Amino acid sequence: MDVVNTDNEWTDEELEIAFQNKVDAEQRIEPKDWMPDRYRQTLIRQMSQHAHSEIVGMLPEGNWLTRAPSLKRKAVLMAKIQDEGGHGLYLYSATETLGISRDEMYEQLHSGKAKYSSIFNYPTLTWADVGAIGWLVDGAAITNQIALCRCSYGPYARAMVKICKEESFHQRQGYEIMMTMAQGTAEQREMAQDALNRWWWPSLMMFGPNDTNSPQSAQSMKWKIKRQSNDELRQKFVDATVPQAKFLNLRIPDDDLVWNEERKAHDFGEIDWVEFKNVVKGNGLCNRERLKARVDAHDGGKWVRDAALAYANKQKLRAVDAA
Amino acid sequence: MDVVNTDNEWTDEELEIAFQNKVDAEQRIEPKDWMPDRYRQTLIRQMSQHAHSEIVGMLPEGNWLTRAPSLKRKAVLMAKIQDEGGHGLYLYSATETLGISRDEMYEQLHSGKAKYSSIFNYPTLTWADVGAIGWLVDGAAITNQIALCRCSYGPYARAMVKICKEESFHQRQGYEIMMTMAQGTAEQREMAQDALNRWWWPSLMMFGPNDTNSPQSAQSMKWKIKRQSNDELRQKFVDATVPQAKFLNLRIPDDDLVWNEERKAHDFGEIDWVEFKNVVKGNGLCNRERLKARVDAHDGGKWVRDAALAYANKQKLRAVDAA
Amino acid sequence: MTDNNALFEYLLRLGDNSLILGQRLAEWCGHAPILEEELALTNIGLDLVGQSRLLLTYAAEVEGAGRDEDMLAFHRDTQAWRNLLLLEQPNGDFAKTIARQFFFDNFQYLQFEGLCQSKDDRLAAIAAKSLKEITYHLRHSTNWVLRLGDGTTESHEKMQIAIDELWGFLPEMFDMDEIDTQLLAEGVGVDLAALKPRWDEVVNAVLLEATLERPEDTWSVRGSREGKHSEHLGYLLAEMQFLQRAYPDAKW
Amino acid sequence: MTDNNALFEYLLRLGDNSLILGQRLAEWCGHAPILEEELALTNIGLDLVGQSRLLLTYAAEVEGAGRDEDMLAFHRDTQAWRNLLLLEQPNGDFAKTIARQFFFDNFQYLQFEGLCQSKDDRLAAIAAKSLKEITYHLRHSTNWVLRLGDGTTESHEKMQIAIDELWGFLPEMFDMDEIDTQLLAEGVGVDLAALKPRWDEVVNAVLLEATLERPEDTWSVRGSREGKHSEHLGYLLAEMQFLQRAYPDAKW
Repeated sequence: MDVVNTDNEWTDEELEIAFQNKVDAEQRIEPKDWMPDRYRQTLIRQMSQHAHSEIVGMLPEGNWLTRAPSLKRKAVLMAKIQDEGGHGLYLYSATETLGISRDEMYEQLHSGKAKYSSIFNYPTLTWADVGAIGWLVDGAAITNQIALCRCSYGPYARAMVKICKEESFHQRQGYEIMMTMAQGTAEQREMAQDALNRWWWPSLMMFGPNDTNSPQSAQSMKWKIKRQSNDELRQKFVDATVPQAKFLNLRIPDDDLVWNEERKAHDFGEIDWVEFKNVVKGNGLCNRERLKARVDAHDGGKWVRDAALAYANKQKLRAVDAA
Repeated sequence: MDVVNTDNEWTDEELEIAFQNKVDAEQRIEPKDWMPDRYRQTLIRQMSQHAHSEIVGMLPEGNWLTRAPSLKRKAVLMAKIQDEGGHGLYLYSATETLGISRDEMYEQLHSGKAKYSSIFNYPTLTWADVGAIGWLVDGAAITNQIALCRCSYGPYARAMVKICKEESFHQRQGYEIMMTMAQGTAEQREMAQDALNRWWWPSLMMFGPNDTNSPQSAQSMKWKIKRQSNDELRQKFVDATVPQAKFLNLRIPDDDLVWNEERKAHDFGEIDWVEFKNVVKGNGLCNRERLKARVDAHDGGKWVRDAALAYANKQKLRAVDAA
Repeated sequence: MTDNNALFEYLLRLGDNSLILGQRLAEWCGHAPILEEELALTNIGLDLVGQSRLLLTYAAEVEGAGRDEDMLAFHRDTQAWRNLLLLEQPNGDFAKTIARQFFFDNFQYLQFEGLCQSKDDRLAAIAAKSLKEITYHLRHSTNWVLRLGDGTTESHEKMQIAIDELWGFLPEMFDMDEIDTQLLAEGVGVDLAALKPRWDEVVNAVLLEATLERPEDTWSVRGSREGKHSEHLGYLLAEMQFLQRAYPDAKW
Repeated sequence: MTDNNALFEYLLRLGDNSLILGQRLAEWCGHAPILEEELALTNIGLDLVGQSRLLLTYAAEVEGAGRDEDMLAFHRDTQAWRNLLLLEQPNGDFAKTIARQFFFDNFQYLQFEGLCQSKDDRLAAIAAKSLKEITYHLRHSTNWVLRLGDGTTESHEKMQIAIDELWGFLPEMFDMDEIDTQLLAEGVGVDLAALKPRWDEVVNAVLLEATLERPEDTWSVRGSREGKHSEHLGYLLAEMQFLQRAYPDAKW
């Protein structure tokens, strides 16, 4: 570099070049490192959305917790939902390293400024939906998250490693519910097929817009926040899931789905992005309910948090007095 | 009378004698007639308790309204509960003729000053309980109420005539539920017997203490508020109900129950008055819940009543303005 | 789809609407804000359950599969139900119950008025009988919208919130799918889309008089005719169907 | 009653306690006041469901009638349940949930501590495993009683109301009936009445530190061991058992 910085302070431009060099060298960015503001904001948006999705994602499954059809299933589902809460907690903490508080993130969620995965705006109508969520929704999430394990931001990457392990456990459990039902009574089989019908396309939508319509992706790829494109990940998910559906003897609701020997991959139909946008916009069956559940829990719990704080303060004073 | 009342005003003593003469002559006392204060207070207590019982009595049956086992049963039960509300309304109005407002009566109920029939402090645990309440509780109520049709206070007597007709309809419906269950599956039969076991003794308690322990009864009999003693009415109920139970092939839970050929009546066991008092005192499974349901409905509905009042006042003003 | 299938489906929609709303009203039992209102809500609920019995009995006969009103009411799981999403929404406070009722009463009145002219005599007779009841329901809910909307500040706010919360469930009422279109063509059914202007007129007038704001059309949800319901219906059914499900061999 | 019947009944009481409270805690899912508390309540609920599985499985084996944990959990109607009345009471607000938990944790701790010495090895092993969990539950609920009782004025009031509302459900915990007496004599069961002084001691100390008042013993209800429950249990079961009841032939 030919700019002599007499104060030994780097210009933003220099810092950004150094930052990108580090990223390119596959070195991790850590909280105390300098990072471009847009990198920070992109991560905050993505990570908090991820955290919110874990928390909101407890609701559709929680809808069946009190109605789980066996004690074992109830225990397993409870453990799974607890894991999701743990992931949320972990991701909120990771996001806090970027300089935003959990309260601020909640506020963004509750005001509608921050999003959560739109898939949770669909209702769970039968027990098979719990299986389908585990199998497909967690399956799609893992596909995304495996890529994120190599994300350039250290805390996020580490969170993903930890979370991926548990998620793949969840996915197997979900698949096992589907298998039990697919091999069960006619009614159960019908529920399983119906759940697949309803959750298949929303799962594909989880990977985001097609690459041609994803303007932000290039920058995220350059920063190595994203390591694979939306369409690449979606393809991966489809290729992994089709044989699983076949094994269950269930039909994926896509007439255009076919193995492409040349590409060594499945071709599949066009995603209905109008439907996707419609749900994101607020016209999913559960948009209002999911948000209301979160807001009610938070607002309704204020007196509890106030009490905990007041008690902690009293305890501190007592410790001081005693000293 | 040898007291000359120059102001043409009667003394209380004179009034009371005239009142008792009228009662003795089987003439009805009407709201505008003079009556002894204790007569008024006794009636207010008894009639408001009766009204409260109709309203609180909606709760144990209402507990099964959303779970009624057929659409027909649901409709019939709904109609019955509506009738009970109507009885309550009618009885509150009749009591208001004695110079107490419905709000005052509610306040007495909610503060615990006024009672309702203690039988409603027992829970309805199965659908058979709905049958048992119709058969036994309404049956006991009718036995009481038939006697009250000849009560000296006109508005109360007339209310009883009207109510008795509907109640006997309810009783037949309840009996019919019991019959269906007694002739049903083993589980239904068990539910029917169990309901009889639980409701039999509380129904007998509905007639109040034994005559030997009922000090207020004599005065009520003299005023012809009461026309038959507690024990007479109870005997009547037992004699009417025993053959009904036999017809259902159900066993009344009383080892001492036996036909007494001499008395041409059934002998039956001692009532457990300790249990009775225990429940009245507040140790029934549902005492707190019944009262809470009423208080919550009333307090929670204040804004609705306020709105109705405010709107009515606005409408009045508008009518004035328009004139 | 044969004519019988279409008619069965059509009757199911009508019957399910009445039953699910009747069930929701039954939940108010013992908890209404005024004794007079306790009687009114029960009365309306009773009418609705009565309607559902006529409609589901007819539906079962049309289906001809040996089911009856109770089989249809107590042995169908969530996705087989055809009631409007609006009607399965929880009671909420009294304002929400009234808002739901007001929106539906207005719709059902127009719908059943049309059905009185149905070429299906039995359906026309059921509609004519029900229309008298609905006329009363409509008067009742309209009066309460006025009282609450133009009552106190508190009641006005609650009523406005209730209306806003339910607004997006309403467009579904006027949807016409294949079955609606078919039965309309046959002179059996009603043109639901065509009811909208009249519905708007009455609702707008009442909201205006009640000093309430008609919400913007910012969101809408649909799906009940394909069995896509909100998560509330499952709980309602678990409760409503418990006895029949638990003791399938019993007669009650 | 043979020994097996008594032991079956005894295990049912223990298992039903854990299951019904676990089910109530499951209702909090997604609605807890703090995320950390969401995890804690789910964790405790999970422990309780786990306990119930061990106990009901054992109960079913002792009964020897071909039932299993799920038959016991999903195919018994209200009156066949043996859980304490306290545990089926609705969650109410967070204070009520904590109060219910605190009273029961203290009881269950002492009960299971005793059961660790049971002559029935399997029951003793289950108790020993569970006791570790209960130790955590107890610490958790005790901490919250302190925080809420000695927190803000609002939390103090809510906590006191919760305690008052539940107080009359507590005496039932320490009742000894024939089965309890028999199993105590056999060295299998625990003297529940004898736990009362220690329970009182701990509860009194915590209430005092939390600046809460111990209510007067003005009322008490009982009956769960004879299947006499409050009306809440029926609704809980209708929800919990729906799938098994609706599809009795299915495996899940």
